[in-house]
Amino acid sequence: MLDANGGPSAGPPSAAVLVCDALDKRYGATHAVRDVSLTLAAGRTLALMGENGAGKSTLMAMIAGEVKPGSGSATVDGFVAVVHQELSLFADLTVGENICIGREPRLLGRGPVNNRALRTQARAALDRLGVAIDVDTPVSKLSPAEQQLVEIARAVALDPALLILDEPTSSLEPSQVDLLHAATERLKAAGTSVIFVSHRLEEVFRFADEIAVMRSGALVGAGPASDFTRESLVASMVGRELEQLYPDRSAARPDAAPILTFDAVGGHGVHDVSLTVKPGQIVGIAGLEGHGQHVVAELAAGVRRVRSGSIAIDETRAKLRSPREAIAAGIAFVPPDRRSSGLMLPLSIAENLTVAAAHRLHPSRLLSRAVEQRAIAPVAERLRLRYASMEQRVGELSGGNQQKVLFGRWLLVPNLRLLVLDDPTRGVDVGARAEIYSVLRELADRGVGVLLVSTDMLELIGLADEIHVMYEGAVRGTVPGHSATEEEIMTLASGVTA
Amino acid sequence: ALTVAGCGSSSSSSSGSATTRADPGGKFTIGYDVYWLGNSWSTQLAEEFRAAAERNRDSIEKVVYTQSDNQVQKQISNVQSMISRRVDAIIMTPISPSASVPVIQQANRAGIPVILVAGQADTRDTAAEVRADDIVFGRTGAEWLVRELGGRGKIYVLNGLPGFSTDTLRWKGAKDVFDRYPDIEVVADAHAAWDTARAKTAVSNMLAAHPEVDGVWSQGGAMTLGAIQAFRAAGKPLVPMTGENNNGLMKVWDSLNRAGDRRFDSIGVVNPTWVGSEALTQTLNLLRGDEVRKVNLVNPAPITSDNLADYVRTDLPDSFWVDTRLDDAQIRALFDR
Amino acid sequence: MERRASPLRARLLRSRELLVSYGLALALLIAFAIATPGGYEPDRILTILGQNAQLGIAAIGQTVVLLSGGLDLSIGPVMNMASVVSSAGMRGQDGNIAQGVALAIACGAGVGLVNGLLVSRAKIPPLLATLAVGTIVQGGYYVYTEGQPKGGVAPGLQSAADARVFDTIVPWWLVLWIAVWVVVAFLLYRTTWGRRFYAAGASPRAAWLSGVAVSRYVVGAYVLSGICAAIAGVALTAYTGSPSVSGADSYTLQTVAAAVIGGVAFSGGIGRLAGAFAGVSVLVFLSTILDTLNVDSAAQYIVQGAVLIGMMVVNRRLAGRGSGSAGR
Amino acid sequence: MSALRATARRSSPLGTTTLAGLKPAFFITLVSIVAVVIAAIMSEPFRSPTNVESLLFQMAPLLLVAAGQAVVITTAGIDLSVGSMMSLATVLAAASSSSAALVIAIVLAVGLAGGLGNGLGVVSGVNPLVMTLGTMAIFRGVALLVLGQPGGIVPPDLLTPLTTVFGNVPLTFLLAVGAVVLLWLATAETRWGRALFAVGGDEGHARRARLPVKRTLLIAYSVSGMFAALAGLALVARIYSGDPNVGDPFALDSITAALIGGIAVTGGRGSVLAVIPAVLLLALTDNLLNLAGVFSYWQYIAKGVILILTLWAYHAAGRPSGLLAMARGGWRKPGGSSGAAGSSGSAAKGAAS
Ligand SMILES: Nc1ncnc2c1ncn2[C@@H]1O[C@H](COP(=O)(O)OP(=O)(O)OP(=O)(O)O)[C@@H](O)[C@H]1O
Ligand SMILES: Nc1ncnc2c1ncn2[C@@H]1O[C@H](COP(=O)(O)OP(=O)(O)OP(=O)(O)O)[C@@H](O)[C@H]1O
Ligand SMILES: [Mg+2]
Ligand SMILES: [Mg+2]
Repeated sequence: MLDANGGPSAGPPSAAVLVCDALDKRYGATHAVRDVSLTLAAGRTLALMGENGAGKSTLMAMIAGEVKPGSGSATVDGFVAVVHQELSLFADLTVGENICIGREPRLLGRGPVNNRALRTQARAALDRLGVAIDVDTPVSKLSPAEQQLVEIARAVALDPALLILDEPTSSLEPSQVDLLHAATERLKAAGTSVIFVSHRLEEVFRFADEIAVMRSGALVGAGPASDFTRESLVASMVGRELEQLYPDRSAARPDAAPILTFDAVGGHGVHDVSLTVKPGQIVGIAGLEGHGQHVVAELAAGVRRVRSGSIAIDETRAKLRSPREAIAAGIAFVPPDRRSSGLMLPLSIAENLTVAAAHRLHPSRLLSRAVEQRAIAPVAERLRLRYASMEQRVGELSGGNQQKVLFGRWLLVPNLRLLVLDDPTRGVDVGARAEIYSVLRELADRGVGVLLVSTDMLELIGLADEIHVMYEGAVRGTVPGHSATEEEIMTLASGVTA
Repeated sequence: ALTVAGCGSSSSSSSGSATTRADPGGKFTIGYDVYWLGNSWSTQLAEEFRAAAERNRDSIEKVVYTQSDNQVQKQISNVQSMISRRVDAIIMTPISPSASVPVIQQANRAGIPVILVAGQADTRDTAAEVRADDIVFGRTGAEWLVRELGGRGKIYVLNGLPGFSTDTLRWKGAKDVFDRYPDIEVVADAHAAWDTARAKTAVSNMLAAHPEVDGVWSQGGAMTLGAIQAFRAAGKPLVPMTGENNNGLMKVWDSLNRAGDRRFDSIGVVNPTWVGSEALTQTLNLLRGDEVRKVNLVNPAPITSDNLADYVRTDLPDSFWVDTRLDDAQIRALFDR
Repeated sequence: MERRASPLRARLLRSRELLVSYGLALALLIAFAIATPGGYEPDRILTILGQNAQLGIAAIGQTVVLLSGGLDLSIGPVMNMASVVSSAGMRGQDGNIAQGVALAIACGAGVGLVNGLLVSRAKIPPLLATLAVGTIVQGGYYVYTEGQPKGGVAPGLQSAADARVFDTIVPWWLVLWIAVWVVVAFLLYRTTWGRRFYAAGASPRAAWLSGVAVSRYVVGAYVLSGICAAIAGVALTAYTGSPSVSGADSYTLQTVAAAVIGGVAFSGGIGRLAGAFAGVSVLVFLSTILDTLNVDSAAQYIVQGAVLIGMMVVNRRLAGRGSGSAGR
Repeated sequence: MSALRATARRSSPLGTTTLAGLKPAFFITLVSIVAVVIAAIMSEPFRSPTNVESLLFQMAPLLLVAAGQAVVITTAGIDLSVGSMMSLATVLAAASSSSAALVIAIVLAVGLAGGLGNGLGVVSGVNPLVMTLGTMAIFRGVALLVLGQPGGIVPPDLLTPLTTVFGNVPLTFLLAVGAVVLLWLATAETRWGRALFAVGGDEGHARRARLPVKRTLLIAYSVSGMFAALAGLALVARIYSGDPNVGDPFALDSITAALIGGIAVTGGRGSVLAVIPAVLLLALTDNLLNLAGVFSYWQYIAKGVILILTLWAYHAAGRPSGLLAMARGGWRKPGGSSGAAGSSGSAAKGAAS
């Protein structure tokens, strides 16, 4: 087992902001963090890498003092601020109130809140990050990216000695990632240390001075960022060579009749969206946050109702009034926010996997555990799900494994014809992503159509046969997947007229 | 005590609004607060009043009814709303003897006499009161039970709800008697909320804990019924139990008598529902300027095995209260509406 | 792949609250056996359980509603309504029992339907919807009876309330309770509907997106609760032998207490039906112990409250956090 | 960035959320004012001094207890013990024949202690409904031990101020309104108040933001206990005595009032100030039905219907999420008008669970 002690941080021990000494944590049968020792010097950025469930968030929580270590200790010289993987803002309070929560400026010493000063302080915090968001807006009205930025602003405003960013970029656009990068550079210059958790390799090399890699709870590699290459990093995370992230494309079937047809569809902020998805085809929808791509997914899945234009299934006009009707027609939906709309967190993995297919698995309506086991075992295997037991609460799984369960739900449905995916790999590690992608490809090869909405352009380019790029609620342009470039998509998505 | 006639007339002369009151042959507006309709006794009390109002149609312009659902707050508001409506007299059953005092005084200040029915208040400012004496109620049953047991034996006690004056007074009446007989031993007691189910459960538990028992003193007929059922369910022979004038008990008692059960006997201590009718009579007398006794305690002779046959109504439901002034048509109406 | 915990162990771990609540029930049972004369006799224990079947049955309905993420505060009024309606239907005749009971159950189901629709369609918070409906129901049977319930309980039904199964010591009413429990438990744990029901309770949005007709299940939960309350109301009326418009008032909160002691959380989807059985046992044996020890009423209130709280604290300690507390 | 809003809002000394919280109460305020005006024109008994005074006296205890309840509900909790705390306060006031100041001190101390007890239970993880169900029984028991039956003597120097009336306006009413306004300011414009809304909105998030979650909850329940005790004193002004059962109906009435005032049962939303129109509406309903001579069983029905209609109106007025107790996790029936921003909002809220 590798030990990061003394390795990466070159400075004298007295400059260490963080010292972790043999941190260890078990959750029942899960050994989440195993004997991790780590030091981090002031003004340095450490990227913490690892597959889903490797123990990154748990380690961070112990460092931040939110979770009591099973054994070992973490010592921080100064204040720790955390931007959590899952947003933790208060939806009903305003941006300003959120940023200053618990530290509101007060009148008359310990008197009432000074709201004017509060607004000023909050504005200053946002300015430091370089974002312009009205401090009086309730957080519930913000887009996920804006919420993420507010959360970061709140942490930065605390002037911490150590700033922990647990997957802060998963919902950010490139330009916003730039803002974050600039902010962390400023903090570093001021002596703040940063721990940065991300599954996006490009960002890791951009942000980090040092890299530490976790696998199955243990620290398996640590060193200056320059010691790693993309390939070596992936290999040490996954514990094997990952030949290829995106599976090969298969031959298109241009002659097949489309499963799904959008004809000038409009409503809920989108208009005149026309597209088709054919069997075996992966159709991508790209766009910057808030330009209507989620609405397209929801219209296709029956989550929202079409206001104008029409949707056809198998070339016959169809009215999808609910997900239930869509499912009956063989259309499945993977929503983007797995914790609130995807999973039933208090229920078991098995219950989560079988909810949609329950009636099909048990036509008599009587549950049979044997039938269920036979059906779900191969799915779990196929997705390389990491779990302690099928009866485990799904809420206890790591984020990436939760995503796999969500995805696996639809692999149990026999009449699946069209899979609508909205940001299906947000926060999913490379290894798991490769697995999900290959399953997607496999489904497509079986003739299932896929409508893939994603903020990750590389993902779209790597998977989709064609990519519709959205801007302000309409399709701005369509590019073939195999030859598309990031620049091309970005240009369309920013509304720049060619 | 002061007779209220003078008080009523003096106030009517001083208050310009009470125009009808001075006229002895005129018609009156009367406020009646129905304190509760949650059990059959309270329902029949209101019905007796209604029937009496019907009988006295000629003297009554209108009855303003309000309903308090056994809530002190509500009763205060209700009576105050009657004051706002300037009724000529208010008839009420105080839910709390102390809490009703201010509102009674408020009515008096507005020149409206207050007549209490089936309850009392901690004040002398009422114009008249018509009720059974709860202490006498408790005592009558206790004395009978002591006699029945020959002054010695183990007994169960079933009380109502703690914190209610009826409960306290009835038990006080009974306890005074039991205290005089050292050989009477209360082996178990419970508050069963005047409820059959609660009494049945309580007595079942008592039977398990104290299987030797010679008698039951109960605060109310519904609880006595529960006690009888508990004895039967446990397969125990019945013992003497005090009761009330509810038809359910009368019927069981009667059938036991017929079956020749010698061990069981009871006493129907009467808490008459017709105080509702009596209260109206007193009120009208008062308003007409007649002399009225301030405190009218009505404790009719209890029902015993000897006169049981005169009271029991096998044709009517258990929830009927015998010893009534309702006529047969009105009784039918009460149960068949 | 990693080593797997056995499914049984995992399932037990997920139901720690359940284990704890049964532990508490057992502890009280032992206290009962020690502290009260004859408390160790099976006959006595079964009798007590049989006498509280109405609470047990009503608590089953409450549990189902809590699992759906709701709350039913109309249970007491529905029980009273069932009491009034069934005796009006029976009119004291054995021949009319079926008719009276069916009428009560139909009314209970109807009230449940209204509750369910208000909650799932009109989006009124369950606490208020059921409170309001309960109030309306109460008004309804007062209007109907004017405080004086009609008809009467059939003697056959009345004697059944105290009768034992053939020559055993098992009360019929306990059998009735267990029968209702078995039916509901079968639906919840042995059918696909139960699966989908739990999903709808745990996360309505996620379930809806998975094709579950959430509002149907929510309505179903309230209807079931209405039916349970109606059966409980009839059982209570049979036990008392006479209808009452207020006899069941205390049951609403007792069912909530029973379900929660049994480990059911307010946030939906967390807890097991079996917990309600433990919860009812805890409440019942506690009050029986206090009654038997002849504890003064005022002191009884204090002891009951303290024990309820103490047990919940112990439950928290032993079962750990994660469900049922103020935050989710 | 299309979603950027750089609108400069005028800088109010009150918080934005504080002001926004008052909006939903506008509707019931309007309804209750209109009802008062119409009733005053139509009904002679209604505008009679006795009735006005009675109405205001009746409102005082409910105002106080509902305000405390509103604070607890804002934390996503509930306090069923307020009714018996009120009873306890009345018997303490009537059983201890000491000076007014001492009685008030005792009553407030007991209210504080009882509320703190509730808070300690809730903080240690006991479900609020069960915790306060337990203390409800305990307070009732204690009240019965203090005074076995209604009665007792309230010290005259306490009773005099309690029953003082200016014109037709009782002092207790004025004090109650004052206390509610103060409590509103405390919840809306102090650090504790902000933490209160945060904890109610999402306890887990609040813990992560290192807010003093426990202290916030303890204060919230203590406030509720104290306000219930004060409500008990306001009740003494009506019953001039102690009564160990008199507070019982207030447990549910206070919850009803708070929710009609727009406090979300899911916590984190609402305004304590809104209990004033809510209590007025409830008191008016009772009063008018009463004056109209509607018998109380119809009053039950009317009340239930009004309750449902009010909440329906909230729903229709476009603040559905505040009232969706059922739909935790931000479940909103899709197809609504809010568009993409709405769904992301619910996502933010739901990400918590
Ligand atoms: N509260 C908990 N109870 C039980 N198990 C838990 C809990 N929290 C985390 N785990 C388990 O601990 C392991 C590490 O989880 P953690 O969230 O730290 O992973 P991660 O590296 O952050 O993954 P991801 O990249 O998916 O966020 C996982 O197997 C997870 O299932
Ligand atoms: N055994 C089956 N084989 C194929 N399709 C099925 C089967 N059972 C159900 N379906 C389809 O799935 C959809 C939902 O099924 P169904 O209406 O039976 O479920 P339900 O019981 O009403 O759902 P819920 O339990 O959510 O109310 C229907 O469109 C139906 O055609
Ligand atoms: Mg993580
Ligand atoms: Mg169905």
